[in-house]
Amino acid sequence: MTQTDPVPKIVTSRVGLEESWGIKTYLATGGYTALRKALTSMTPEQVADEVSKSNLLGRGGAGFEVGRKWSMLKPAPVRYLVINGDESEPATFKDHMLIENDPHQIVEGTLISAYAVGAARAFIFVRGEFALGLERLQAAVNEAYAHGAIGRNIFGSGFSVDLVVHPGAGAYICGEETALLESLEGKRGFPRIKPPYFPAVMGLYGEPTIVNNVESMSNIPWIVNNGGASFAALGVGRSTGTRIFALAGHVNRPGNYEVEMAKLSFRELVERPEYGGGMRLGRQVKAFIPGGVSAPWFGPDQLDMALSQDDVAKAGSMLGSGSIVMMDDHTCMVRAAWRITKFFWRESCGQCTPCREGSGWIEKMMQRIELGSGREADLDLLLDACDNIAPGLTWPPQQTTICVLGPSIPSSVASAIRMFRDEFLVHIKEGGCPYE
Amino acid sequence: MGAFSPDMRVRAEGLIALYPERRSALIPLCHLAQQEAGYLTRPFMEEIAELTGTTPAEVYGTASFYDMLHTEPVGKYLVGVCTNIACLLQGGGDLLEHAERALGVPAGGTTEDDMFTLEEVECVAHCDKAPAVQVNYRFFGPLTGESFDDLTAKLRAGEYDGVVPPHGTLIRVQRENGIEVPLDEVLAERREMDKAKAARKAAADAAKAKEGN
Amino acid sequence: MSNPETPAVVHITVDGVEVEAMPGEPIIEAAGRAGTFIPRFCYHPRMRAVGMCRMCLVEVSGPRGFSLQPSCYLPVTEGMQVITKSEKVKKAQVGVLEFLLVNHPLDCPVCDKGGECPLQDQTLAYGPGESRFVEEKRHWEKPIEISKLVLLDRERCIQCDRCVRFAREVAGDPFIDFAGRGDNSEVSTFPDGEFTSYFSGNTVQICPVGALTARPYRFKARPWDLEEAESTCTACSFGCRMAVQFSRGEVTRFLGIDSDVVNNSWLCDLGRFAYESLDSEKRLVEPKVRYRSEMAEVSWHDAMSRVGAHIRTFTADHGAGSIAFLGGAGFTNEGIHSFVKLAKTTIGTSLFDADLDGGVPASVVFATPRATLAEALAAKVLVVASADVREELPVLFLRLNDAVKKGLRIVEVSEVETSISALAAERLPLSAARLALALQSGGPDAERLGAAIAAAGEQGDGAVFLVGKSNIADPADVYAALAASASRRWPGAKFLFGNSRANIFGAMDLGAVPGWLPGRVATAPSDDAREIIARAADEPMLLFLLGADPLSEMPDTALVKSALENATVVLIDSFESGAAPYADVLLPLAAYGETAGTTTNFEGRVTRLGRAIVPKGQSKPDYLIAAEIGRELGRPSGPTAPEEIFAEMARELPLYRGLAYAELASNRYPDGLVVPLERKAISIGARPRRLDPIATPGLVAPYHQGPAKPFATEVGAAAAEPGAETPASPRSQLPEVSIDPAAVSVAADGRLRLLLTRRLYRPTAQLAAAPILSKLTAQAEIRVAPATLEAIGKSDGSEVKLRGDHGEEVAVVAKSDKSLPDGVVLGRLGDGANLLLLVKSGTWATHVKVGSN
Amino acid sequence: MGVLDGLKGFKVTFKQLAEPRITTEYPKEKRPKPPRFHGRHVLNRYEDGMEKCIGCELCAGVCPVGCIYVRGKDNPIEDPVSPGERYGFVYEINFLRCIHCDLCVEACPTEAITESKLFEFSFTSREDAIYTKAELVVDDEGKARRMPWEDWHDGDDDLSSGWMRATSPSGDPDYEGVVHWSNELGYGTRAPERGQSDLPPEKASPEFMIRVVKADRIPRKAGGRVR
Repeated sequence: MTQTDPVPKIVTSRVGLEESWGIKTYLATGGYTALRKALTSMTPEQVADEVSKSNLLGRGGAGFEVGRKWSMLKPAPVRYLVINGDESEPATFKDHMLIENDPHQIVEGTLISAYAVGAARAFIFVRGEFALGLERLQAAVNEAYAHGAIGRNIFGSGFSVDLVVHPGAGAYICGEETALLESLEGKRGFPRIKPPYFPAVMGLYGEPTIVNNVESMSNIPWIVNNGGASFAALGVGRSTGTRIFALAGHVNRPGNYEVEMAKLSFRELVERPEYGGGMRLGRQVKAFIPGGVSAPWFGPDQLDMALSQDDVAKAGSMLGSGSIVMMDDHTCMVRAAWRITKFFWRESCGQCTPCREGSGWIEKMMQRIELGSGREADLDLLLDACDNIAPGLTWPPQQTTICVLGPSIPSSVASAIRMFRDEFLVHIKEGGCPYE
Repeated sequence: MGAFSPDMRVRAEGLIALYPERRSALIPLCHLAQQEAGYLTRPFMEEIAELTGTTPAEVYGTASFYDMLHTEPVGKYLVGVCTNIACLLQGGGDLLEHAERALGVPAGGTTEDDMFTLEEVECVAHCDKAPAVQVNYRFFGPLTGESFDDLTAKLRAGEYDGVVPPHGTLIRVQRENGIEVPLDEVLAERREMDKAKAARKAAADAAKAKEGN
Repeated sequence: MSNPETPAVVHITVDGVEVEAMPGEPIIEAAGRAGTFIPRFCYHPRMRAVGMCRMCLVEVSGPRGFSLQPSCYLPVTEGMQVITKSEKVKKAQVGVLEFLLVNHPLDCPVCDKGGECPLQDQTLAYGPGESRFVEEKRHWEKPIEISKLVLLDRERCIQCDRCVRFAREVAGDPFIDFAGRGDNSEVSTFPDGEFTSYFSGNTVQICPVGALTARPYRFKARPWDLEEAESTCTACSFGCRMAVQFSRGEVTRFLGIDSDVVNNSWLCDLGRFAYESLDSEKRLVEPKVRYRSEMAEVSWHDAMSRVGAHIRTFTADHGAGSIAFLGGAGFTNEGIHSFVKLAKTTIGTSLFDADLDGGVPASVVFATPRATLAEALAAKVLVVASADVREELPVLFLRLNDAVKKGLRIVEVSEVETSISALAAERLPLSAARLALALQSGGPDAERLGAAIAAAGEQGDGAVFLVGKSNIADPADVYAALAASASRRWPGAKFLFGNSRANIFGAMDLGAVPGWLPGRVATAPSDDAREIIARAADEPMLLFLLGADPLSEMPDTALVKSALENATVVLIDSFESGAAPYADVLLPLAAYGETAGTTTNFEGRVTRLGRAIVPKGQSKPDYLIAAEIGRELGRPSGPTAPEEIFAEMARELPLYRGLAYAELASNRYPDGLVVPLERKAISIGARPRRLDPIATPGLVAPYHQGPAKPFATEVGAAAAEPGAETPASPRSQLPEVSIDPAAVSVAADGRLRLLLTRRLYRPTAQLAAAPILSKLTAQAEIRVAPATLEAIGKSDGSEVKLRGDHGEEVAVVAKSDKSLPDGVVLGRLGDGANLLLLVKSGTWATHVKVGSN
Repeated sequence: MGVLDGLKGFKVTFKQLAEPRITTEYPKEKRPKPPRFHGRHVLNRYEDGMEKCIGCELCAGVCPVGCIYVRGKDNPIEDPVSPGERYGFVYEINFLRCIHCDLCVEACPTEAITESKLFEFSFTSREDAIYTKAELVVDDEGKARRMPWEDWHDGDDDLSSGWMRATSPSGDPDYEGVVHWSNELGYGTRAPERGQSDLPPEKASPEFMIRVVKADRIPRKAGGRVR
């Protein structure tokens, strides 16, 4: 299967242009035409229809259809739209790029979505560490305001909405949509307990709220301009359109690449010269993470799998946030898994027991093994502790925790033990890391 | 009495006005306070509590949840070395070790001249330039031991003053317009929209029913 | 509520057994009622479920098959299937417990919770048995003081959020919160701050581990050697149900009982830690008699002869009318009954006043329809015209806070902001006198209140008033007029009264107030406490002070002092109060926990007091002292045991007809009954009633772990006794009280009207005897508008001088308060300055001048 | 019936004449006591003099006859009596009731209470029979204090009945399964008992100097094992 030629650049078309974040460039490249079109010639349902037709899958990690999410919005006088720009999943850097390089596209997508869902106010929650992104996004909002795209009676359509850029303060868990809402309410970022399962029923300030990802929003203007059908024409099956994959790790050209969904395989993405350009130093792939560190790992035998949400899910992992981390054969798998566990331990919010205590315990065990004080029994102990957080260690996971950060903890540890048990045993027997 | 300077107080009140509920402004206000004092001092937390209608204990509890908010003094530059997976694979761990030796403080420590606070940070979404370093939330990478030393030397010399601002994450983030559309006005409009929507739906249903017949 | 669409009951299956559940209740409750205990830590029936500890995970059927769900959070739905005992559930429970113990120190032997610890018990019942954790545990500094009363050991904390939730939701004092993140989370106050809440002790009771411990109880005893007696708190007239726990002759702690109709398991700190004073050195334990100018310890026999001699002398020389009884509001009903009988029949004096404060008088209390607490909380609108509820009836504040969240609408009438102001939908900034005048004569203020009540019903049906003395400087007539005119204006409204002294309503019922005989029977009016004191200053009198201290409780200190100096005083008290130096005879009274009997709370609920230990030293229960005096006077001996006296009361007084002493503590009426027994009580349903709502199996006392007692509905009581008559007077007997316009006059020449209030930790002899609690004693202060302070050139918090109309001067700390209206100075009583000195007996309004020196 | 038949009945008697005499002239002569004999209690201290008792009342709770009365108290920070927050403020044992069942020793989480081998003590007043903390706590040498009415013999206080605690000091997996307990004033650190560790005693608690007090090395006179 090959990509449509030429591959349309839907969200990254302006990346690399001079002052791509300014309104001048944006207007020159067709900016705010979609908003004008939506507000002046379409009803909100028509906009929502187009988005449904496009079958745009949420680009945040869970991959839930944007159109379906909108349709679940409970009718209520006050509705909010919140855009999730709290990108913190390790090795994911696509939203960072979009916020810094094309903030207007996000603003436009947000405004169109606000129109479609009838939001009383829209918030863009930006990860606090993206200081430059915050600057540019706020500047874009100010410019859009001056342009008449935000505020009262936008483009004379009678539709008004305000958009607030909200800075986060550094907590991975705030990427979870209900934790993000709590954080936006000025509280500790504790994910809310389910049910209600969706903020569309009860979200910000207890009102129905739609939470969408920044990249999803960036797709909206194109969909409105070109129609949902032409978006759906790209890609395969449920995986429609293009998508940014963030390639990192041991490749020659790490970076963000917008490719058509499901048309390329992992191998092609890694090896094609316009993308990854092959593994660093010509080494072999030992393992790779297909969709952010929460996802279970894949081995070299799965390199030929297509970049399709459903295919990856069928194989027991996920495309998640679209970040792919390649690890070559000189990588210590125990160390890699330990570092990922350490990340989850540091970022666990501490609300519910299994994640709070389990992450710390697993991290301590992993550290001990990596540093040479492991015991053979620790491997079963690790797996059992993991099992107590995500019963069955299946994917998609079951969980004993409130949110999905819990079952993300075991995925790397369980993958590493499953795939590289002998490497763990070497650490234990030799009393240290063989790669040092 | 207030900890905020008068013009900052104005900015703070402007921030509060952006949200339907006062408490939402708590985190942005903490950023503002750090801009003034470098970290969240107790008078600032007390004033934020007063501004957001919470208690100081709640402000402290909330602020301590977040990595970027410091309730203890930090250096002029917060140097965060990423050691998460993408940077680890490219030698982030070695870079951190180098940084610890070069600055003479362990991760989490502040140099004696209060210039740098070294942190081991989680992924800063700069993975294509791994190993990455953030200084007051501006990103640098890929760095080696030498380029790291070069960076700190230049920071000391003040060569990056324009690029790397002090602690205020929001220092150049300023909303030029307040909220122009009051929420109740928006709501009235949304109700109209919903009414029209319902009418359209009823018409469509009627048409469908007619077709069916 | 009564939506016909909502089914009255839903059916779920728990482990294959069909169970009926109430719609909307969590699985854990439904399963619990059916006898399946699901372990839990963070769940507390009186607070919002958060599902944080994950201990209560069970398998629940859903659209995609069974999955593990928190049973404390998930509400039941029709046809829901729940499995609580599968392998999967067991593994989850073992896993959660193992995780909880990862960072929990195993210092159970040192820990105060050891032996009654839900974590210990549930680990034994559901836990892994063995730890696989070999790493270093998390370390924190061992206990830190988060308030004078509560210590926090963060190492033991399992982050269940109970204390934080309590502080935020129940008490409304969010001075503690989680800080940090992940497994470094800690419960924390603001750095250097304090958890200054009147209710901090409750967090200790609900902590499922030993993270929060109470300073006064710390290491005093272990739960397995505690015995307990059910009792009622007598710190105020709210009458919280509580358990008195004691060990080897020492009362070691009080715990709140989860009583639906009274206190929902909460207690205020003053009530909870009052036991500290029982074992104090400052207790009066020996009878003393004045010989020349010295007090000397004597035997009871000698003391009694002296008392008898005094009574006989005064009767002979000045007539029985020279003998007066003041106080008794802190006594048991049996004690009051015995003393009233002693005074009114044996001695033959009608001078008896239990209400030194001059609160709402009995004539009004008896002539208005009284609401129960449940009625007040379920009312359409509650009008609060009383002193600050949190200071006077603290746990009522918690109940109101809860009720407001469930839809109660409060209209507050108060000229200054109180704790209720934050809860109230509307506040009318009026003084009691102004409102009373407005209600009598009509006017815009009355109309405003009328509009607020109109929502309830034209006749005020569905409205409840809480009327209490909001200004100590006011005469009682103001409040009598206020309640009476409100009752006339809204005949359908019901009333509660904020007289806060412990058993003041029992005292009223038993005729310990002027103009009334036992059983709410009216008689000829006689002098009240104020008039008795005024008389005592001029003529020879014999004063019996029944656990009362007129010096700290009555205004016009100068007059009180001269009265005490002039009169012959017999003081009956447990502690050496301010009146002790004036006493000629001092009789030691058994303290709380040392006496059995009954007490009556502000809604008229008669409950049992538990006797835990023997009276300290030579002290004796109130009813025995009355009996001894009676015997000294040659009266034939009557009943001397509380159950006998109560039986006599039930026999003689229609008000108590149908009550049996034993039944009041039975499973059927564990929280007593409201007298008279004609009122339809509210059926709450079959909620299990437990001492500790966590209801962990394996707690020490069988009381804890026994089968849940089904909650008694009080409807049965009324049916059982159809013959009970209503002794209360009809509304036509409401007194006509006129208010002098001086009560609302504005003073000229810069004088400000003085408004005096009390606080929870008011300085009393008992508080002074409590070593830790006494550190919290309130300091006297005044609050004035900022302009007033500026005018005299003083800063916030500096000392100013108050000058009364009669030349009295008091130096006191002044604070500036923006919320205060003009022309008012708010005085808050406390240690350090005697503001009562400024009030003159019989004046309608007290004015003072604020000066710098 | 033969002549000697009459003597048959004396067979046992004659046999007994040849056997050594086992009756001793108590109290002039005393037999050694078994190593785990339960006698009068002592309250132990750590080597630095701190009391081991933390006032947890577990001994009182487990006592089947209710002869122990303990009250805990907050440890004064400036002059702590025992390590930690809590210490035994009151400790009394009523030896008129005690049945020397040793359950208190088993219950004690800190090895504070153990039993010496003294059983020959008699009192003439109830006051003497109720031992207070001052009488129970060991002296600076780690030896039991001797009351005038007690008849002590050599070895009576050498070996107290000890309860052995096995845990792995937190943090180090190397110690898992290794017996590790605190030093005891006067006794040093005792080696693990059989079955408590798979390792030889010197390896089992490698960090501490061990004064191995093995029961069979103690002279018979002082209560060592007979065989």
